[in-house]
Amino acid sequence: MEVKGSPICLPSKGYQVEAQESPAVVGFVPVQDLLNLARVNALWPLTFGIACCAIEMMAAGVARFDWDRFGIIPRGTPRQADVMVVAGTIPHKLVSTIKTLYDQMPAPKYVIAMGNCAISGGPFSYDGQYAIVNGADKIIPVDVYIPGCPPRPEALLQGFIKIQTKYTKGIIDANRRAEKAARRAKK
Amino acid sequence: MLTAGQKKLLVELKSSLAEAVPEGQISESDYAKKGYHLEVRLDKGGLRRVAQTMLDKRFMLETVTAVDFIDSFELVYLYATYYHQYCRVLTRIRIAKDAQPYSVSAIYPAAIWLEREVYDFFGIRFQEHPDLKRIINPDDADYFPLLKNFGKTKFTDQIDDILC
Amino acid sequence: MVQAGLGEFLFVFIFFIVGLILPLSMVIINFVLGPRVYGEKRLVPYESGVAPIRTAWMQFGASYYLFALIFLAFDVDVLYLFPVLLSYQRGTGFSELVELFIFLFLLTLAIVYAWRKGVFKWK
Amino acid sequence: MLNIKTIDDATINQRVYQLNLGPQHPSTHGVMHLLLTLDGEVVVKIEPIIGYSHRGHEKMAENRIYEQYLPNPARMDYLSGMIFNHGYCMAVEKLCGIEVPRRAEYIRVITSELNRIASHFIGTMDYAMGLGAITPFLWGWDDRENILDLLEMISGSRLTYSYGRFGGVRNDITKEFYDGTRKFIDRLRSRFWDYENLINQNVIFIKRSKEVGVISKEDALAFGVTGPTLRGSGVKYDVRKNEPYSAYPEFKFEIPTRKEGDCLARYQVRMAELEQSVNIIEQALDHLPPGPVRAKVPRFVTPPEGDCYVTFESARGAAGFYIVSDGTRVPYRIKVRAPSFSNLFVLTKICPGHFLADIVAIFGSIDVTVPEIDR
Repeated sequence: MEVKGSPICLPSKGYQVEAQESPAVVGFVPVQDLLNLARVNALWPLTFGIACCAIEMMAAGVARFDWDRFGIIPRGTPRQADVMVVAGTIPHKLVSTIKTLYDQMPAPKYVIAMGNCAISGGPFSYDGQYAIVNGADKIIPVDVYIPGCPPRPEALLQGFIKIQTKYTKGIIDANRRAEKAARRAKK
Repeated sequence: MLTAGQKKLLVELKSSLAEAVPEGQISESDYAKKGYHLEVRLDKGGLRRVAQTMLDKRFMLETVTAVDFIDSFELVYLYATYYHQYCRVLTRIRIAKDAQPYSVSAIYPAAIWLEREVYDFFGIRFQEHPDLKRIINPDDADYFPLLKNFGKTKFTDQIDDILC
Repeated sequence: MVQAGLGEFLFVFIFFIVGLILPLSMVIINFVLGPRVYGEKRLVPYESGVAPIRTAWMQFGASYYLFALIFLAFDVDVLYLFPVLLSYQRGTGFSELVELFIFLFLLTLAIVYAWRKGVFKWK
Repeated sequence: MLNIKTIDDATINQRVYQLNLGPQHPSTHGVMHLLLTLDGEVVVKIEPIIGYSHRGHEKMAENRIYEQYLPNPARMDYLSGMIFNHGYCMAVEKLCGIEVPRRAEYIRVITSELNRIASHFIGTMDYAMGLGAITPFLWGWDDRENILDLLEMISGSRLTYSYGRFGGVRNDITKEFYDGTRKFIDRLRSRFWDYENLINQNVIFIKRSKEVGVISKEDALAFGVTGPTLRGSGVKYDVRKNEPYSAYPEFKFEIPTRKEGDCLARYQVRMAELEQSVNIIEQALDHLPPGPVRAKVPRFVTPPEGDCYVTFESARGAAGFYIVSDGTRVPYRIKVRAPSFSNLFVLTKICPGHFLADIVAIFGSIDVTVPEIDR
């Protein structure tokens, strides 16, 4: 009985999109920090729930966990969204849709890989799996990973907060570390 | 422990099925162990005749599925009813790997998509099917996933030692 | 003299200038400060994640046109309410309100006429 | 409603265009792709395209032993995860002939009915949100959170449960769960009056749901429609009553049905089913028998050769597991009968002739979960 090869999900090239800051802002760190501060306090996610994690995403938007407190308003079209929350498993049929939606989102845009399926294929990734892509970072660059199957709504909110700190305090800390390293190197 | 209504219905069913599919073996099976009351085993054909009698008796086509027994396929049609007592009939037919059975979509419209799924996962082509194409897997997929020689199953690898 | 004559229309001029500056400034600031991204499917029209099947430039039913006309009737309504706003300070206020409602009533008659003619029934 | 028959082919290919109500759309609950052929605002043809959430559940079943497949059923229909989980355990128990103690059956009924209430809240309130009513969505989810807390107390997860085991359930229910469910039932009974005023008499809601998407009995039979969608068309078929399983014969409850078969009827059936589920839970809590929670079962079950089909009533219809076993510890084939799959394709029969806005209402009223369709 000849064995047909099962297409193990070879990771397609990490999908790098060249997004640059506008030339007028590149040099001025304070302006960039101000812009980042403004951007991350109004993260509008794209309502793009694929599977079970979508229910927990909806639960995060409802009265009990209420992500409106962080200025998070779900938007239907990618044209008005800042964050793409990949909530669920990514089958091969959905890959082109995810790429199209990611491209149609205006910069600056962030991606949250919500749940084990979006991080690494989760409970459905095993040797011989023909249907899914093992993780969202094989398709689009991902900012924050939230483990869990499905992760609790609080974990999703912590993911949003992680994006906020990454692009504000995170950058400031990085700059401070870089200066300290430069000073130590000079000595 | 069949109710009186079920016994009457089963007798009626057996007679109309025997007349519709003389060459099929119709046997009653124990609902408590198997989950269906009547089992119709066909070997040459007669799917559409069974489907027609079932529709006349107001049964619904619950599901169509196939099982890959390495050298042949087994098509399983499940009919259930909710008008009389509850009764479920399972129709089994053994077909060769490259056989092309007739589609019952003319009788049950639900079969259009149920048979498309069987084609999508097993590659069994149904004759007289309105538009037989893939339904779940990507359209450009060239593999039929649920075949036993596809991917990793216990027929392609030593599955037992992997699991325990 | 000429300048005095223009006095009343100064606010219209300011209104026009502000109306021009605000949108333009938004566009320019956005262009200057906003980052740029170049995905390959960026300019594909959005149709819930898949490529649209045909271009949007095609024939469509005449009923859409009738709906547009109905909207026009209401829009003109609001347009005429602006001058009413100006003449509001002089009178005691009650008689103007009645005039306003008469004006509105007359215009809604146009809507009722269109409704009777069956514009809203999609044919 | 435009009569489709009058459009002849000449005008069709002139004015007709195709629109994707595609994978990413707020009204398609999940990644469902409806390819609509429209003439102006009226739908001429609708073709649901599925497969955007396919994970290969049935292929996974063929290289795992029965115990390792326990987490999968709850991830197929994650809104009635507990019901699917117990359904899979029932299928293997019937195959191996395992006897389940009565207390475990009662606990299974209680948790399944709680899960059914939570799923119906999503089904009805998402339908209402599809018609633009946001407040009931928030109210429904508020009640749902109480249920999730209760189920999390005993099973540990909120959505994808693995609480059932072959021969019973994993652990007994705690006193806290018992009192919590009692409190929840009283609170929910007082809330039905709120939903009645909030949306059931709302003129817009009724105007957009009445005579929209009527499913006749013959269509339902031909397409194999089951569950609340079928009961909205006047057929009294509920697997808990017609093919009693588990501990359901010991409870008294009715099957609410409506005759009209339109979107409003399906909504009312789901709302009426909430009350029936609450009655069942109350009766189950009153007569909860003592005793063990799990039968003595070998660590790895090895069912005899043969096949069996078990059906159970999920929140969307008559789901079922068809298991073929070849006597080893690994199932030979598991076929899942997804009620959403059959309920979905009745759209192709009833949608032509409606407006585009009604498609959202009809699709919401049929209440499908996409991973259950794609498996």
